[in-house]
Amino acid sequence: MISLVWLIPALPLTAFLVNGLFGRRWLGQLTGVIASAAVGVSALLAIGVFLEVVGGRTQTVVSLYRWIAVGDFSINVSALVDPLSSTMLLVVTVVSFLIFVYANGYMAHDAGFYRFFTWLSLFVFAMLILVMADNYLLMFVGWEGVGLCSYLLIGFWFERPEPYYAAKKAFIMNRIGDWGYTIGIITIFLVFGSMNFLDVFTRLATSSMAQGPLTLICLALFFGATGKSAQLPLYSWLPDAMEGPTPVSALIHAATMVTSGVYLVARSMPLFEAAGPSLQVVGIVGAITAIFAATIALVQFDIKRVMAYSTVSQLGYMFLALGVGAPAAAIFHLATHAFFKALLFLGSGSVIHGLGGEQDMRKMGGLRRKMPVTFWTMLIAGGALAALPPLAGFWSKDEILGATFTEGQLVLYAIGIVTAILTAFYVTRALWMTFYGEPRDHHLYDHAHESPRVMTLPLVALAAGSAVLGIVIGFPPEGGFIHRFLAPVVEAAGVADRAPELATIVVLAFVSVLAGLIGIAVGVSMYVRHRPDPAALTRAAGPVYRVLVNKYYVDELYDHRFVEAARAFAGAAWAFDIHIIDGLANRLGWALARGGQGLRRAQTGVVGNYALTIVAGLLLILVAYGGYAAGILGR
Amino acid sequence: MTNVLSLLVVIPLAGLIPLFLFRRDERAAKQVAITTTFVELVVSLWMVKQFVVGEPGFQLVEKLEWLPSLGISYLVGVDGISVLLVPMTTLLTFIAVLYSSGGAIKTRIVEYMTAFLLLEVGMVGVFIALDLFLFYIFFELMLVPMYLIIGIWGGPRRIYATLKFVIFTLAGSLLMLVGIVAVYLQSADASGSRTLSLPDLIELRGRFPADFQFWVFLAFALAFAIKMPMVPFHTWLPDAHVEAPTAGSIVLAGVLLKAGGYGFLRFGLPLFPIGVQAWLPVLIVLSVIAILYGAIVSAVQKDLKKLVAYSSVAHMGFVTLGIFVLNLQGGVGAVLQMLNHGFVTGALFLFVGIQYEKTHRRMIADLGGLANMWPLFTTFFGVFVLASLGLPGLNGFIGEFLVLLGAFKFGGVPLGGLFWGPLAAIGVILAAVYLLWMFQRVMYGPVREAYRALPDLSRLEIACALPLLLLTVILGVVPQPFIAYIEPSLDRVIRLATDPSFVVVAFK
Amino acid sequence: MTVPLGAYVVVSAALFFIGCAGVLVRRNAVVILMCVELMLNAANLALVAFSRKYGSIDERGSVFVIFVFVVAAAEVAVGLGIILSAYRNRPVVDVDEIHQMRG
Amino acid sequence: MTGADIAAVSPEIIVTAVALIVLVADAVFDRRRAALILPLLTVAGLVVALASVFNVVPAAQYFRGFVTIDAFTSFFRAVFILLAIFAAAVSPAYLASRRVPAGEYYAIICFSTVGAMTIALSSDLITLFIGLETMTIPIYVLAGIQRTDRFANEAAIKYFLLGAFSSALLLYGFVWLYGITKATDFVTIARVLTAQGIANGPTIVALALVTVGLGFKAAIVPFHQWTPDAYDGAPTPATAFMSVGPKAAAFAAILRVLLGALGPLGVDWSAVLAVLAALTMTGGNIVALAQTNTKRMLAYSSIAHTGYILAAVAAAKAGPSAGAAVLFYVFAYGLMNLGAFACLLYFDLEGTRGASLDELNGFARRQPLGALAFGIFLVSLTGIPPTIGFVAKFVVIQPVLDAGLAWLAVVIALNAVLAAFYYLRVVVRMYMYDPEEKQPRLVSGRALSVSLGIASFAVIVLGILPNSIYRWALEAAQPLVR
Repeated sequence: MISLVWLIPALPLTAFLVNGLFGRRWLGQLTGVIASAAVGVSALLAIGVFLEVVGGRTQTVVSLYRWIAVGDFSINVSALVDPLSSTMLLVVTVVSFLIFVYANGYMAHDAGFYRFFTWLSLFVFAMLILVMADNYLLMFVGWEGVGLCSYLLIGFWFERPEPYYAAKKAFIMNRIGDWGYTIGIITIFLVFGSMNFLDVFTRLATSSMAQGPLTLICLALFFGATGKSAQLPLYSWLPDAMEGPTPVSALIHAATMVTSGVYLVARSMPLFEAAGPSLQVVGIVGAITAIFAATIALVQFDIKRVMAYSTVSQLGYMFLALGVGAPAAAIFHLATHAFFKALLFLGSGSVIHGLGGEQDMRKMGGLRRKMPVTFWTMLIAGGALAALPPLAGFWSKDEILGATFTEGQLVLYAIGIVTAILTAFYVTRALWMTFYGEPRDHHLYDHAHESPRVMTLPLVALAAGSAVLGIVIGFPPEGGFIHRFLAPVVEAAGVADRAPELATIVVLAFVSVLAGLIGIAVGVSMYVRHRPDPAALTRAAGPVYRVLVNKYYVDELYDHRFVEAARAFAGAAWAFDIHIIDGLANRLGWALARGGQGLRRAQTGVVGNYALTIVAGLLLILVAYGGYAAGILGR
Repeated sequence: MTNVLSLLVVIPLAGLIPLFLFRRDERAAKQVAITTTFVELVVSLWMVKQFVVGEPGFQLVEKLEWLPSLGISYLVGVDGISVLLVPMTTLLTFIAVLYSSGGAIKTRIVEYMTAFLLLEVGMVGVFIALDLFLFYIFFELMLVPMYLIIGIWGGPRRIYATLKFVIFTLAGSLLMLVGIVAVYLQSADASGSRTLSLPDLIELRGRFPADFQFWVFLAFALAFAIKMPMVPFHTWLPDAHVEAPTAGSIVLAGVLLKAGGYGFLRFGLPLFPIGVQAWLPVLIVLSVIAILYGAIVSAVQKDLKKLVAYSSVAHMGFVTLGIFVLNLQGGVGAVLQMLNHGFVTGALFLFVGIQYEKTHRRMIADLGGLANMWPLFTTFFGVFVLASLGLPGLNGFIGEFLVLLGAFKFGGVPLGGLFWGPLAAIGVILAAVYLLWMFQRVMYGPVREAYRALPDLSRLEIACALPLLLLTVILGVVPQPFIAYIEPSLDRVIRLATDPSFVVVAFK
Repeated sequence: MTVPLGAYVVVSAALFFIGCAGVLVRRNAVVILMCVELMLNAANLALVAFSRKYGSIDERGSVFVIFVFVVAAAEVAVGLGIILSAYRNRPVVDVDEIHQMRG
Repeated sequence: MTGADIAAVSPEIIVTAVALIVLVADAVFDRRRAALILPLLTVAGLVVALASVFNVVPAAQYFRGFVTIDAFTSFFRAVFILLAIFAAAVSPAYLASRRVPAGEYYAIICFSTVGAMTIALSSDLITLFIGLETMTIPIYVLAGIQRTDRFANEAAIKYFLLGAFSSALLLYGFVWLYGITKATDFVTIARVLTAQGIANGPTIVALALVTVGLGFKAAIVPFHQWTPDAYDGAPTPATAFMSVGPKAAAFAAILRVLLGALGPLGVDWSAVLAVLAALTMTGGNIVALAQTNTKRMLAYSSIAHTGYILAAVAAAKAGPSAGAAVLFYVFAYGLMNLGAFACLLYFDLEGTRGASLDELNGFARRQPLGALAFGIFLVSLTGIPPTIGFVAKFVVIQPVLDAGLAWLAVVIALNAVLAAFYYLRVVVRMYMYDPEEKQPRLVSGRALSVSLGIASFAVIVLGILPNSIYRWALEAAQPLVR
């Protein structure tokens, strides 16, 4: 089965080619079926691979061909199948499949139906390359590929300006991150003489490395990760990315692509472990991002933006986990998050679909009666996000906080807890404003309807995942299946498997549950009992509220200050090009022409003057010859 | 058959005869030109087939006594560096001619095709000449036809542009001529017999003292730097491109610029190792400046063609950077970058031209919403744009990445590779900025009423673009076969450049 | 008594300079032509003097003189012809007036 | 005077005979027939003369040392005759339309050619002086041959007065040389000067006078000022001839006298000549930039080319390659410059001088092959391969560098760029502009077109295969090196 691992990306690729070449003319709605089927089969294969890895083949390299080889630099196109990558394969393919199915319904009436599935298939292909690659350069191919697809899909409705501006923003911010990635991997090659994961890690283990280069490598790689995974300072593209169709938001900007940064760092764990301080940086950035995004999520009214900021915040958790040296926990949370956040997006999508495209929660309310399935599934997902036991989110988030605590990072732990409270609050708020209370916009409400089966079924499936996944692979805490399974990664990371005694675990778990409950309680009291009344509160916290609503004015800073400055600079450069560089050339020509005009005057046309010139010349030559003869001018 | 290279020179010339005979009949002229260039293309591929991969030395060499009284001979041959550039040239010329036959050129077809055939002789010759005198002749032979192509069939400011193009190029090449003569004199041995044949000169280069190399390399470098063009000699390029007819731009960007980089690799590095060392820092800094500067200036261009032209400046910066870091990765990257730039930028100019033929607008501000009407056009154009901004999986990435790798490795410049490498890498980001910005302003947004009726790509246009598209993908996914051609010869060049005492007797 | 060579040379030089100065200062085409003749004759004088000095070994000087006469004659003939035909078209002898072509 | 002597100068005799025959024929036939027959006679006769150049008499001195026959001589003889043929071939249409007395015209060309040939074979100051005058005096007449044309008159007067003046200077220089060395034949002069070693006052005066005299004939800055006016005013075919024949002859003289006779003083004059060369080419080009009349522009460009040739002379210490460069360049220059001037004949109607740049607009549409030829000549003058002009530049730069005058080589290169600007501007007018509304009709003559075709073809072919010419030039330069 592992030998067939290349089939997994091959199928979406085929779907991409088929749909791309024949979709517009001939296939029509069939494109969706083709794409979904392809991904479905890949999912089955992935399961097979996964089971085989579980069965004990913990490290296999499947090579296709030699890609680039120049001198001492050589890169193959080959896959590394180990617990980490097989887990990712599984998550990516399964979630993708469900979302593909969902999209068949969601996009049914869109003119660009074939285009959507073409690009979505391409995305899955790229994402799979990213997680399968056995070296940093091939991974970079997937890395950029997913970036491209996200660009294309965010800008899917390119007649309107917002989508394609968001798309460009996303791609360029990713590119800025990729600058770090490039520097990182090239430095890796300079230090280790290879870009292959296994080679690098073995050399790292066998020989002692200087701290400087390693730190540079790790920070550069992490910079790349912040771009892809929307961490500070490169997060601001993700909320705007919500301009894309909702399935895209669910798949790319919640479940898969945005987690690739986490995957990168987890993959490079040995390096980070060896490079000391850089890991600390990862943890701090993660924690700060988590709380930063959560605070913004508190006050958003666009349901998708709430989810977007929540995603940024949850990704922060994952990096926090990595930062405290618990990659297993990070991947665990990655998996669970993939399910429940995808579900939240799809649910909101279903709501939006039901309301004919309305995204503003202030216009919703009381929808639970109109769309029960959506409501119940989203409720489960919300619970998981708020980390209520026994839902999936609880187990994974609890592990992260636990690891943070046992690592002795008390500050980060505190941040984590606060974030947990905020999270619980904004999810409660969102769900309440959407499904409870009185309908605020009756016209919308009357036309609201539950989504078709093809959309609700995936919701149910995901809901099941969100509900049980945690306990299945995460129990007992700190010792669940996921731990034992990811052990190779963790060990490679050289982190001793520290199993704290039961008491601590229980206490920590209790604390995080409490945090969740507090958040929910506050939310309920505010939005059900109006005690304190949200409106009053916003008035009370005037400036703070404004800062939050305006997302700390970061977009203003980036999109205006930076961009304006850059544009001005470029304009100046061009002026320099025209007036100085080119100007000099033209002026030289002009000067010569003028010189010619000047010399023309010497040509007076009068014989006498000509004769005079001749005699003058004669005298000069006499002097010159004399000078040479006398040796004055040298000979 | 060993004189396939001469065949490559002769075919276009032979094509001139029927062209002259049918000078009254334009359709016939078009067919003649297309056939000739196609035959040339096939023969060039056949030449590649005869080439033995892995042999670093020159192959398919032909030598004829030419000017015995001057000790100059007709000496042609190809090695791994040139063997790929020749088919690139023939392909782009074929595409250019094919596209021009589609109605892009309205007047004086016969003269036009004549110019293109002559141009092809020059371009192919430059890549196969192994005697400096011969090389110079071909180098200049490219000049006059392009001068006419821009000047006769160009845009409104064509006269200014074409004169600027010629004057700039001549300024460089005539100084190179002085350099060539200097080499010629320096090559004299005890018996006073002199030569300009590259293989011999490489054996004799021990006779070139340091200061000699310093100045003569400068003379060569100026010529090539203007041709590339490197900042600050680049200002002829935007004007030339903006005014040139589409096919002219394709060939100008695709092939003529390569003559500069190729000249550095073929003559500059092997002949003047000491001179190279002396000028290295300057050239590397200029290359990095070109990468960033070209990108920055592209970002604010209002004219589509100017934007692509300035982007060429940036891309050529990668080429020179790769050449002068003097290591294998950089060099191979540079050669690949030349190929890629040939295909991709050639294609970009092709599509700008197609677009212009349809809308008669080239100002980015006047365009927009084209994607809705032209799905095919959008796809093709999009792929080339992505290749141009170095998306992994497409060809642009391979070259640029290898160049960056080489740059990081290279220590022989102030501040070291770990300073200049990352700096150059910023150029990749900037490329994304200006290209995507251009792409979305041109293709996206609401459909303009004025353009609603315009048709998508025609069969001819697809036929022109498809080979380039395929090459763009193939070179990105399986570059290794191409690298296999380049690497051995390049390795030798690098060793010649880095070790002045290194002499290849088996170079013939 | 014999005049020393130096004297001849000085005289010839004087003649030459007078002629030269004349060419420079005079405006009348015919006069300029005469001044040129003066210079030629200065040369002749010098030639004769030299050849008389070297006479015993070399007679070429005097041969040269003859040829110079011929040449001078030819020049005068042609020159006057040219000046005359010009005068027919446009009756000026002052050469400074003749500058339609300049620059 | 023996039979051998006569045989030695047979080409000169033949050319003289041609001239006389033409004059007689002119008197015999009526105007219409003459217009057809005279050019044929001239060309045929000159071809015979050309053939006679190659029946070699042993290289030696004749006429008691007044005459030398060697490779140098025959090279220049051939060049002069070729140029005369070319000049004669392109003229008929023009002569007819301008009612120029054809007989005199052809005769003058032949006489002047005889003079030039005499310079080539001179081995004595006397022969050289006679040759110079025999060449120049007919040209004075040629310049003014259109007696009714004011410009022609002016050209003739200026050329004549200044020419006579410079001849006087030259002659005086010769006299001094004679006075110093007791001899007039180059060999002896050289021997004496070598013995004398470093130059003293009189030598310097003589040297300076000779330089100026010859420099005038070759139109070296600052002795060039007669050139534009004379070339401009003279009837165009005359201009075409006098821009190449006399210049070539002047350089023959310069080589004979400066290299042959004054060679021993090499150090002294070569440095000065180098400077003069730089001045000449730069001055010529820069002023040419500012010209709007093509004829006058070409006049200045011919000054610039004088500079290139002079550079090779200044590089004499580089050995035979220098002499060879001069000879080769003179040949190439003659071909392309005469051709370029001849192309102006298409435009040369009554009352016009040459052609303004505007008149050239769209020439390529009206006269494709004529424009092509003109284009080729201009490209060659610029020095772009594959033309003989490029090879000429190559062979000139070579000795210049060899003589250690790197700066001069660079100046040459930069000047070529400068020149490209105004040469190509003409091409721009011909190919890239549309014809003016009211274009004067073009003069067209079959003889003109054919000879231009041949010449331009030669420019290309000899540009690709210059070997034979260069080897010949190399042999011809051998006698100069001692």
